[in-house]
Amino acid sequence: MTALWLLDLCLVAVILAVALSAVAARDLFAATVFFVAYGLLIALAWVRLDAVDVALAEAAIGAGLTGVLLLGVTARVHMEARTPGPGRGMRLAIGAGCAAVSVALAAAVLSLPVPAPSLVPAVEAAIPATGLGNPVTAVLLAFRGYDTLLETLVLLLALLGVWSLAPDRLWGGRPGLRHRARPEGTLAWLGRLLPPIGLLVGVYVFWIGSDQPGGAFQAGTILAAVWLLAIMAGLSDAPPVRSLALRLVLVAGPVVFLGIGTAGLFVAGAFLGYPPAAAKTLIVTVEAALTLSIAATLALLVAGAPERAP
Amino acid sequence: MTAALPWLALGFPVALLLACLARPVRAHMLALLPVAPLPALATALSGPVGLVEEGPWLLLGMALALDATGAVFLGATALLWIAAGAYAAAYLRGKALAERFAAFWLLTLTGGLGVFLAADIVSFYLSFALVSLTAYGLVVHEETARAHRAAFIYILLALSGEICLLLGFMLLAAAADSLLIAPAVAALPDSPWRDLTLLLLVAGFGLKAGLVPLHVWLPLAHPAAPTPASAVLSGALVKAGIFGLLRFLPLEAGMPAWGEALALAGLFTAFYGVAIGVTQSNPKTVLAYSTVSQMGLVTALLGVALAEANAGVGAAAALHAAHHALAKGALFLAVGVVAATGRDRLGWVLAAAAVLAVALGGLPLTGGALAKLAMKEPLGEGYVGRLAGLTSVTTTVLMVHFLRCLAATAAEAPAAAAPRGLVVPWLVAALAALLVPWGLHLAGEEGALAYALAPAILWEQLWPVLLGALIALALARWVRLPALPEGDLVVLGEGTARRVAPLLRPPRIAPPPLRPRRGLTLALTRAERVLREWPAAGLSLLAVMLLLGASVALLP
Amino acid sequence: MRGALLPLLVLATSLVPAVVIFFLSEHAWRTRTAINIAGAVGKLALVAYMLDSVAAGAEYELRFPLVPGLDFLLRVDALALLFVTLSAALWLLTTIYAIAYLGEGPHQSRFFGFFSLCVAATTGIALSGSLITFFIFYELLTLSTWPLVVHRGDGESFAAGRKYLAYTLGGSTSLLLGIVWLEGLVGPIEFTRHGTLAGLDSATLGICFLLLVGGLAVKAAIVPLHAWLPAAMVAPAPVSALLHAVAVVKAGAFGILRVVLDVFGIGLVQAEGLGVPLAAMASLTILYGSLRALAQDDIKRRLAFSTVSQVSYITLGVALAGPVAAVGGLVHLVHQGLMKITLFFCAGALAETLHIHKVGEMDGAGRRMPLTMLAFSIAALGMIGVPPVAGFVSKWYLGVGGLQAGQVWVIFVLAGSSLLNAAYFLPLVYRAWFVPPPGERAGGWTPLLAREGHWGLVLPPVATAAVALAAGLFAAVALSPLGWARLIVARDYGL
Amino acid sequence: MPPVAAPEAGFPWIVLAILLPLAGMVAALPLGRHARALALLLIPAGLVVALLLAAQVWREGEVTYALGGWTPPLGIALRADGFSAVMVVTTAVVLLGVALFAQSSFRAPPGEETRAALLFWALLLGLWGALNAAFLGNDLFNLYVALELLTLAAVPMASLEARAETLAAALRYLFFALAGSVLYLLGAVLLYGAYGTLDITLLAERAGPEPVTWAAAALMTAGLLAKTALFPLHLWLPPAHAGAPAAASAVLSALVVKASFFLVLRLWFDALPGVMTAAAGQLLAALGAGAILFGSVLALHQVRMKLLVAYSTVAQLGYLFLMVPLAGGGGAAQPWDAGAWSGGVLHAVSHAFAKAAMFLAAGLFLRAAGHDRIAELRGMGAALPMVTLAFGLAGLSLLGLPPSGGFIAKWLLLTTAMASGQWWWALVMFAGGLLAAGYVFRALTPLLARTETPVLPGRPVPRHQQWAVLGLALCSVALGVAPLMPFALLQVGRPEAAEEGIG
Amino acid sequence: MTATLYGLTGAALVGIGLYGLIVRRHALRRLLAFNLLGSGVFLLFGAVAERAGPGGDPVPHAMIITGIVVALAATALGVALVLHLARETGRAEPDPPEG
Repeated sequence: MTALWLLDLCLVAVILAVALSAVAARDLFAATVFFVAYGLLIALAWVRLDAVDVALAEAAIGAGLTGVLLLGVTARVHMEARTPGPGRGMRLAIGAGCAAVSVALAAAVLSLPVPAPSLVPAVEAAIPATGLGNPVTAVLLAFRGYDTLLETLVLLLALLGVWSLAPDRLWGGRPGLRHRARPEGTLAWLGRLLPPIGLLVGVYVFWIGSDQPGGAFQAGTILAAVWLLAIMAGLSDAPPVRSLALRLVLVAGPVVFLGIGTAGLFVAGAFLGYPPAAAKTLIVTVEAALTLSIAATLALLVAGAPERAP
Repeated sequence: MTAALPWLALGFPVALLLACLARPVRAHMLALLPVAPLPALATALSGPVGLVEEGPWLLLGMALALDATGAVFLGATALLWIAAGAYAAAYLRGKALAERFAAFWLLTLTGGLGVFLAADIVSFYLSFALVSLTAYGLVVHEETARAHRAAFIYILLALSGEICLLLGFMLLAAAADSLLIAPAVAALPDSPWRDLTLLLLVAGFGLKAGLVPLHVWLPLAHPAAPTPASAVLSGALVKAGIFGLLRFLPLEAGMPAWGEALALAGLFTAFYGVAIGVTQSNPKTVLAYSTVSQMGLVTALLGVALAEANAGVGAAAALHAAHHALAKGALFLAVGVVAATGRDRLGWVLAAAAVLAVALGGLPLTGGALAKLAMKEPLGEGYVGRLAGLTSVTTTVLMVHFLRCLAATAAEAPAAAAPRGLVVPWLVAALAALLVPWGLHLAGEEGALAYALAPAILWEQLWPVLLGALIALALARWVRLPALPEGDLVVLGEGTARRVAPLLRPPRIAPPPLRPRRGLTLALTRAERVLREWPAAGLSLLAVMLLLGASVALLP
Repeated sequence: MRGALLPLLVLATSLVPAVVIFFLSEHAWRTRTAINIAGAVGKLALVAYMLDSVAAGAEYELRFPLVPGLDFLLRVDALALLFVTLSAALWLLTTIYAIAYLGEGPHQSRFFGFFSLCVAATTGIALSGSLITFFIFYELLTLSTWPLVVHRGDGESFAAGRKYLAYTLGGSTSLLLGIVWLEGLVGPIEFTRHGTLAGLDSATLGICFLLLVGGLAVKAAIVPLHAWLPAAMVAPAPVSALLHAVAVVKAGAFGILRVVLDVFGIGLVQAEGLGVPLAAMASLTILYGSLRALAQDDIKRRLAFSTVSQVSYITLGVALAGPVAAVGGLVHLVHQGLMKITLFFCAGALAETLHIHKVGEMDGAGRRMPLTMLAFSIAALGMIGVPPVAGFVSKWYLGVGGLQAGQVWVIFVLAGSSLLNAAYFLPLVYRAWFVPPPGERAGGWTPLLAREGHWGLVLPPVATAAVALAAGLFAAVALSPLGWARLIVARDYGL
Repeated sequence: MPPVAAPEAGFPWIVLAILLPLAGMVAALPLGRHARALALLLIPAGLVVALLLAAQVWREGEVTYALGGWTPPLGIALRADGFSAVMVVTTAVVLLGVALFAQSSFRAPPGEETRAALLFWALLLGLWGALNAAFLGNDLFNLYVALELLTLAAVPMASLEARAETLAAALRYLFFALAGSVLYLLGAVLLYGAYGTLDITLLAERAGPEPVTWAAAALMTAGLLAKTALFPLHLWLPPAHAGAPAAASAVLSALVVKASFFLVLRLWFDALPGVMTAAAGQLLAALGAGAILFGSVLALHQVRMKLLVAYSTVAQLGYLFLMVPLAGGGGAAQPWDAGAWSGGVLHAVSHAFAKAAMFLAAGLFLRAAGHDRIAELRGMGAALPMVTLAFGLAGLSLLGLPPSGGFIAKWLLLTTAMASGQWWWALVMFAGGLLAAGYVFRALTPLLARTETPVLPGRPVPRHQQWAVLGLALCSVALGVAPLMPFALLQVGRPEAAEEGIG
Repeated sequence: MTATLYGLTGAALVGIGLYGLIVRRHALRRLLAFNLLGSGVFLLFGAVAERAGPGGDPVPHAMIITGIVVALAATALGVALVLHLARETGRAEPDPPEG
């Protein structure tokens, strides 16, 4: 207990220190590195909070993809802001304000009621109807499936937003710069080695997701990372944006989700409802489609707007 | 039939005027002038008709009436209008803007007649205003600088008079709650605004009648107008003022203080007019001052009547008015005749004029004498009466002066003869001036003729005339009178106005220079620049958040 | 049903043409004219029909709720009809005039569209049965007039337009504040229910009265809120006619009438002593406007300041809070309209035909355009208060009414104003008739119609002048403006 | 608790209202160059669905729908009361106008797919779905997702032209919106921690005044205010709205900011009615007052028409927040609540129409003249009379002058301000109206100016665009003529005590 | 206990993230700070979930995953915008240069 408590305390201290460093670092690159480190530390914290699903997601998305995204871009922009930041007085005032917010939040946290209200019993009561073993997946795809549906659409919209920055003449082209890694370089090597492993891991994470920690998002992220790696290694090229196949992959998840959800209207009497008998099958189907789409979407999000003619 | 006559009298000139909208009629417009007053004359001759209320839908409910006094005024002025109209037709034939003159003539005529017929306040005011304002067109007609000046002074005073009257009438009507003249005047002594009403009315009418110091327009306007217009201005128009006083002063109730004051003002005017008149050289101007003087006399008469509550004064005033209208009108016409007559034929013209002129002073056997006779009793034996008697002397002085001035204006060409169109109307008017008073006098009580012809009376009338003539000759011989400007006091007024006018003009204020950005705007624009700063916006966000938290948590 | 339909129909006779005209092509001259005239004639016919029955005591009402507590209410009572009749008749003439005046100018559809809209708003103002309905149309009027004021589209017009808006919207704000305040206290205010305000304390009543009348006073051009009016005279002559005679200033004055007579009621106004200050303001305006007019050299500016002065007679009449004075105020609503529109018509005709804009250029105008100047002279004399033109009747009732209300000073205001009116109008008349035109030293009396402009510029002023004359001459007739005003006051006072 | 709820009565129009646009967005991507046709097909259909939903609410009262049959607190419910129905219909109508307007500007050449043509329609559909999701959601976390959906659709729209200044504006917009969403989420988290649910209906029963709720309310409100661009958090709005293409500006200014406003009201009146205090209401109103005065004065001094219109949005948003204390936010129910509520909502609706029309009109002027510098638009009124008329009519509504929806709205707010004794807000509204007059007429003045030579549009302006603008402006005016229906509809789902009206 | 600790950490992270978001000029630094802020919120949510007992409440966990994905989507858009802004202006600052 005490050891764990001390461990928690240390973890928290490090997290805060790294977070502060990420904000305070002089240099954008350093800040980004701090941030990636921070993401990994936070993933640890999630494990400590009994949220392995979240830990996976955080590691894959929060630290991994976000880190790649930020690191990738640091090379292409000026590192430093050219205009000076706010003056000392202003910074002080802002700091005080932020501190006040934190303090107020802390007070609120401390005043949370005991015993804490929870939906655990409700989830336990309802989960049999879904046939799933992982309550998080049940929440994501059944109880709050609507959230997840909107979330996939958020991803899709973000992708559209990224694409919207393409120059008109390059519309339909391939995103990002062409990566040419030396065929015998480390990256190429990794690029050849990792994808099969990643693919396996991804499918595994997806497959166990219905009963164990894991699921569509985590799996999708891993698959996206694999693809990105392959692209970076020059093993494959990013597909052109106008490709119909790509677009069909991108919308497959939402389409299947929407389709099954709409079918629920007639079969289960409610939109996004599942008939208990077929619940698990349907959910896995949805998840599969989602995994595919999420992987493609995330990868393309990282790849950026079309920059090369098709 | 008789009830319709007053309407006809007023409607006929208006109808003629409207007919002039048609081009063929307009071509003969001047010829209409002597015709237009004929129904009025007929109305006067058919005698008093009492109240005629046949126009309830006109104005605020129009009513006409004709009493004995009114009939005399109406008849005499109608005669004058006819004569002057005929004269004007000849005088203006072929001249520029004759049609305009005729139009104004007809309007003035309508108003001039309406005054004597109106039985309700509004109609009276309408008539009075009509006569006052349209006479402007007659005065200004020549469009010379002098005419413009005279007309300006005229309209200025006429309008002031109108305003006074309007206010007076409003006060009268508001106090009496009746628009008919008779009940309204009867209620005047009990009005809460009695003195104010009287002041306004006397000022308004006095102005028209030429009461000093409101007389200044007369000596300017009469000479400036074309001769026939001068005749009706002096003969008919000023009578409207007198008639107004007669109608609107509460003679039955009597008001001693007001009466005294009025009488004094009248007497002063009577002498003042003469005093200024003898300094003038234009015969028309002299005549105008004579009119001022004569109207002063009648005003004095009314003043006495008011003081003594003598409602019967109407007949005497009417007689005087009838005579004066015709005689003065004829004299003005004579000026035109003389101007067209050469030395050769001047004699008889001057003789006729002399008779008319001295008649004003009360030459026995003339209408003037009869008028004086009629006024003698109402004027009474007091100082007013005695002073009024003296006016015979002064009037004669003035009239002799007039004749001298007149003689000097004869035409250059010795053989020039006035056209018949001028001479005949003049003679008609002159004749009427002699005969009408006799007719009126004789229509009065029994023994009037004998009384008028009594030697004592005749002497009493003659000596002032002789005295006056002697004085006039003496003055002409030995005294060199200063030449006062026409309109005497008006010169002072004009001088003052010239000096004051620039002060009244509002000063030009330069618009304030536009400031590019005002204080608040500037401040807000600056604030916006600050708020647009990212850190400032972030700080605002924090502040809003904390404030909201505080307001939810800490405040009710 | 028919009763409810009539007010709507009256409104529609100008609203529908307005909307249709907006969408007409610039070149559809005939259609536009036909629609305009048809609307105006139709409105007159409806009004004539209603005159008779309203005189007999009928009232028409149309009501539908906008939101709870906010009814849209149109009602035809005698006072409404007075104003509607005036605007309907003058609309017809102004339309004829405007068609002739604008000729081939640009933006005609826009112009006539807003023109009709303006009249529709005025009709609505007249027919409003409640304060809020009144406000709706009052604002519609403000807005539909603005494009007309700036019609010429030059800098001066826009400056005038800006001023116009600044003033009128300020006024509206005050008005709305007053309405909101009062209705917040007593609920919706309709013009028929007297005595709803009886329970309020003096201070509230005073402030609300100030807000309402202050707001309305802007349009009624009461000093010191009048400055927009002289500025707005840059607009084309038909617009000036509309502003000064038919719609805008009238709307303000009419609003004051409604507020005094039907919202507060004469009794309350008297009891709270609200009338005398208002009368004093009106009197100040009357004199101030006249004085300013005297100093103007531009004819239209002079006329504009004259309006400032004259419209306040209406206010003065109701402010005196006596039956006779109220008749005077009411009847002046019509009389001033007739006379002032004549003057503006004539001024416009002079400017169009002879290019006369300044007083000094008027010399001999009467000889060149006798009919126009005859109309002008009649109207000017009427303004001065010379009988038998209508203006006299108004002044008479105001004076006598003031006296009967115990306010003797009123007659001196009237006297001063009349003198000043004469001082600034007569020089125009004088120059027109008695000074030879430049270059025509020995000019004769030219034949009638010889050099008049387009008949469309001559007929309207002659007609309005004739009506103004007739309104005075036949004032005692039951259906004359005076007769109608008496009827209104008799009903209002329960006499 | 049964895991699966009984089927709802009535057809789920509420689901369809969200589903239709979102499905359209998904379909737009593979459809490519046919996205425009799809959108033009879906938007009228969506309007019909919105109207049917409104009719359902009107007939049956509040509509709730448990998605997937999972009832709250475990599941997510949709809820449509009168307010949301009105907003959904408004959204559909505005979008219809915008779509008609944009159908020629965002049109790919035949047989080809272009960036703007595809993305505009896809984003528009996504934005529409997000709006409906925000208006119909009843779960605070779900609303967070809906808000993010909205943000991610709106930001690319604002930068669709991808010029430097629009990129910067979009980025600022993105940051501010994201910060707002996160703060909102933080509040929701606290509420979940305290009450174990995020369902608005359940929260209303459970939440009471205590520290957690206070913090949550402050965080969520502040976050939403940042997204609504209420003064002084408006920095992102003018450049973002003014820089977008006309059709996008119209949607952003008319609708997007209304969504977060809508959620503020949901939060204060529906989720946490017992938590809000009178002081907080006054604070919100004070910020609104600041927005009115500040935004109006700044609008008055803009040189470019689109910026003027954008600052006008800043100002007009202020009115919406004046309704909070007037409609009884933070106090016991009062008889005038209904009036203020209706007034505020009506203002939101009529502003939506008016502002859409104004932005579209400004866009047409920009297109015709090649720039939108107000002073140099002289004579444009003659060239584009219908657009000028539309601009004027929309301005009418902004001024709050009759006859317009803006007037009725202002009237209701004013009367309630007076009736509730909060006259100071009335004064602010009056001042705002006058200032609005100032900027509206400042924009109109050069348009109506007469030029020596007639001005011809630099590029022809299609007739249908002009009609679309005029149609939207007329909607805003028409609300002033017949607002009774929305008024009654608005009361569906409101407390009974407020039904009395303002008498 | 653990839950509270991480909850407080979340609160602190929120403060740090907010500060970075407001004070930093560089767009990427702001994006970074935004992610810190977001993860602080998620951490707080996780703490709330943990308070429900051992294993935690799965509903918040699901929501957090959703939140993380949404944050990534937003970050991706932000990065793309920054990139293009930098390409257009050579600067990665969204604020007007003169401030």
